[in-house]
Amino acid sequence: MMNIGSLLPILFMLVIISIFTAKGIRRTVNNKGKSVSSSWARRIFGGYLSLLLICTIVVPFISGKDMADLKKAPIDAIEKEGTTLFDAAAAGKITTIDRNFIEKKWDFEYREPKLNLSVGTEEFFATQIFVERKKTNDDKIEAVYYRTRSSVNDMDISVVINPIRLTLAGDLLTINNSKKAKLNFSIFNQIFPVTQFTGEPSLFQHQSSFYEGQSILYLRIPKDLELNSKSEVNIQFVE
Amino acid sequence: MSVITCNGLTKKYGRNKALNNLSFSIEENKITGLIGRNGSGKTTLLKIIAGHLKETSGEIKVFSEKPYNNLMVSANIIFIHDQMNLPAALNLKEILVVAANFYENWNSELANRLFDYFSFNPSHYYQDLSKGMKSTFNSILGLSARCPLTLFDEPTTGMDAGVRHDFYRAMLKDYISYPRSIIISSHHLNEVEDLLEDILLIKEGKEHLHLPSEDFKEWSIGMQGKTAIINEWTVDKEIIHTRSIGLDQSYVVVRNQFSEQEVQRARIAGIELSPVSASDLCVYLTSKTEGGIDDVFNHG
Amino acid sequence: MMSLTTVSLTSIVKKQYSYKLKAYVQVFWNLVFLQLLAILFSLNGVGMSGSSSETLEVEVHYYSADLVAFFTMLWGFIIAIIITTKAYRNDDFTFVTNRLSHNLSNILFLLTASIIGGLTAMLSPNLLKVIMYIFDRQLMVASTSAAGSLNEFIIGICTTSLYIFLFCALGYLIGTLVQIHKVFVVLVPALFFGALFLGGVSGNTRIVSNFFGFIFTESSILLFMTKIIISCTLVFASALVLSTRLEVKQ
Amino acid sequence: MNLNLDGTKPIYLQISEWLEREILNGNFESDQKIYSQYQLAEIFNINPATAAKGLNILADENILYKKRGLGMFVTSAAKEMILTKRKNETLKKLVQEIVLEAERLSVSKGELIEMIKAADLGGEEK
Repeated sequence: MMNIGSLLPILFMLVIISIFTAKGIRRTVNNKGKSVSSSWARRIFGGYLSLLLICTIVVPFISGKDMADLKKAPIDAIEKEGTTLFDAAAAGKITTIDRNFIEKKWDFEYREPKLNLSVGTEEFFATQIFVERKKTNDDKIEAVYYRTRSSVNDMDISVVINPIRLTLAGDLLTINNSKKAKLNFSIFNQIFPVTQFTGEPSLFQHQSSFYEGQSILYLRIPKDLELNSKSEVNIQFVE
Repeated sequence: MSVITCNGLTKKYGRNKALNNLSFSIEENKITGLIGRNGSGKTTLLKIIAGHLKETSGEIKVFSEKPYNNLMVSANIIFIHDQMNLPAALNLKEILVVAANFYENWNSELANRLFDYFSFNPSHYYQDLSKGMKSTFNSILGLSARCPLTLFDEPTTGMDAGVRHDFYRAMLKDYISYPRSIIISSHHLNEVEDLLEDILLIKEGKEHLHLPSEDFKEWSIGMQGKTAIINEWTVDKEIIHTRSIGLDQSYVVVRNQFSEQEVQRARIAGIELSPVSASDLCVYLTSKTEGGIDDVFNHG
Repeated sequence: MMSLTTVSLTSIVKKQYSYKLKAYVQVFWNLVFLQLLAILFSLNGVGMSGSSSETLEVEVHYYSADLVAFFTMLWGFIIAIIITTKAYRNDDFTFVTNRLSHNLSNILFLLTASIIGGLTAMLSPNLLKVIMYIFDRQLMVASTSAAGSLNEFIIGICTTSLYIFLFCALGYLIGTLVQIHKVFVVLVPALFFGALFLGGVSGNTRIVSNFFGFIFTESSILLFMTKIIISCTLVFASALVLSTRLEVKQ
Repeated sequence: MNLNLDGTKPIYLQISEWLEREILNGNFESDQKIYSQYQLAEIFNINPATAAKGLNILADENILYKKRGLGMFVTSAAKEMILTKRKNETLKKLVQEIVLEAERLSVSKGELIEMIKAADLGGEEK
């Protein structure tokens, strides 16, 4: 039930405004002095109405193109994707994951016996690392970065998010979080006489639902490569 | 067939009785003058006839129906008065168009010709007009509507003499070409006297005299002469008005019940007999005291 | 007897109605004034929610034309009061009318005004979007549901117009009460705010919230429509009954 | 001729006298239609009923006669009737006025008669 308390201040403000506008209206309309002439009033209203109609026609074009690429991404769908990705990686069946979840792939030539691993910002490192030891020592390290969709208010915004950054220098492989992407946009809610019936967030409720996709780094390293991690991060080995 | 009949009509505002048991009936297609002092109830009566006010008691029938809140009566009456409310947002031309839409017998050709004759500017607004121009515009509405019952309450306030004359002339000519019942309430009885067929005189909310205007002229007679002789002649007569003139002369107005011979004898006796105009008679009849304002001064 | 013009109620109501559409058109000028004012107020949005993580910082600004809807209802309330004032009422009685046709044509006029108000209120978000787009080219997203779908638009016009019509009814009743006796000018606001604050103080805003809750939180359209239509007819009917005794005073 | 409207003589009498004068100076032949009440009202700017009253007086003295729906017509003997009426009514009243005035100015009857003759001579000399 909408909390009436929050309605009080609004109502009070409206009353103040109504007194002000009532005076304004009464003065222009009701004083027997020179009031707005009907032909002038008709012109103004006509202009306003045509302005509204023009905007109604224009709006689909201006908001249309940004709108188009924000396809629907319901939270339960992308949640399921995240868990299937995680489980597949954990069970070593990464290949079963749909290829377009692959954000980025790296291939490094690495002949040294030991590899150090470090992570840029330990606490906030959001990507889960999986390591798979290859059957042979082919001196090659393959790194594949998978990520499932993210959404804001059920709209797919994955295209905005940047991939993580991998750099190999000497015997140190550093993994940095992706560059923080900034996204701000505006949402237009329908006016409350409509939202009251369509069940959307109506009057005064403006929480937005934000869901970040699951991101995984899948390393495939040569059989005998010794891996030690310089920073506190959870690495999961795959059998 | 009478267009208005009313008997025992009373209207109270709080304790004061605007109309006090008023009874009269007006035939259709006549021009009647409604004459009375300020506050004698003229406007109240007209508002009740037009259905704007409800009578406190008594009975009134307009087109043989109760006028209050009656659509048919409203459709056949136009009530012209000086505080007329006309829409503020419409210019004069638009008001004529709106009025034409409301009144069945509206004669737009007459309206337009009057409109041009009195040189109104169609795009002006009603409140911007002067008092006289407003009255003139109201009268155009009143005449062009050609309602079976047209009520004019002080139609000529603010009009200059020329316009007043034109208005009366226009009213007469339109009345001749399109007969209807017209009631004019006015203070300038002398101007409108000749146009009236009947005169209804109202005093303190009650009808005082209701006669054809010609009879009004012969209803009383003025006698001027030596006070002694005058008193002698008017000993048993009802004196309507007396005024002393000079040292020993006085002017008296009494009911005109003299026969031809009596008039001759009075003349010989040195009394000057003169007719009393309707407007003077009305003033005398409705004044508080016989002497009128003079009594205020010579009370000593 | 002179040929008297016999008139039917409907013809007079029609004539009064078309007269009012012409004479009261300034009312629509005020609608424009109020709605633009409301759009101005809702330019800075009705809400903002943001969240950020390592990879993404999201800032969502919420815009809605609710304020326009509110102001239009207010407008309906005010014009309903204004047309009951003496200046307007006597304009009617200058021409041909009686109390019934006077009130019916007023109600018809208020209905038209409400529909026009509803239409413009439903269109106003687009003006808001265009203004937003012109000022800062943020990524613009319509409301979560596919905005501008036709039936939502139609529903919107109906419900908004009905809302406005309800406020017109309330304004009309109050206006008529004020015409009957000047004391209501003080009495009605006192009653309304008394109930509001009394309720506010004692915590059980039963009276006011019930009434508004009864309408504002109703989620089924059919129930909503029946509720509004019934309350409008009741309020207008009482105004009509009250005004039959009302004389035409200068 | 415009009516003297200051109320000394009722308008309808003035109207009927005016009509009589019109008939006398031959503007209306016998059996010719005379002004209607509305025409008179328009000419003299008075109420048609008053004009009608003037017409009816002449009808009562059957100087005029009414044809249903057509209006008032001059009777054949209209002219003579007006003359006789004028002679013994209006002239007699004028004479009385003169006698009264003479008495008031204490002029003897003989002197009065002389004056009348002189007036008459004056008329002829020119």
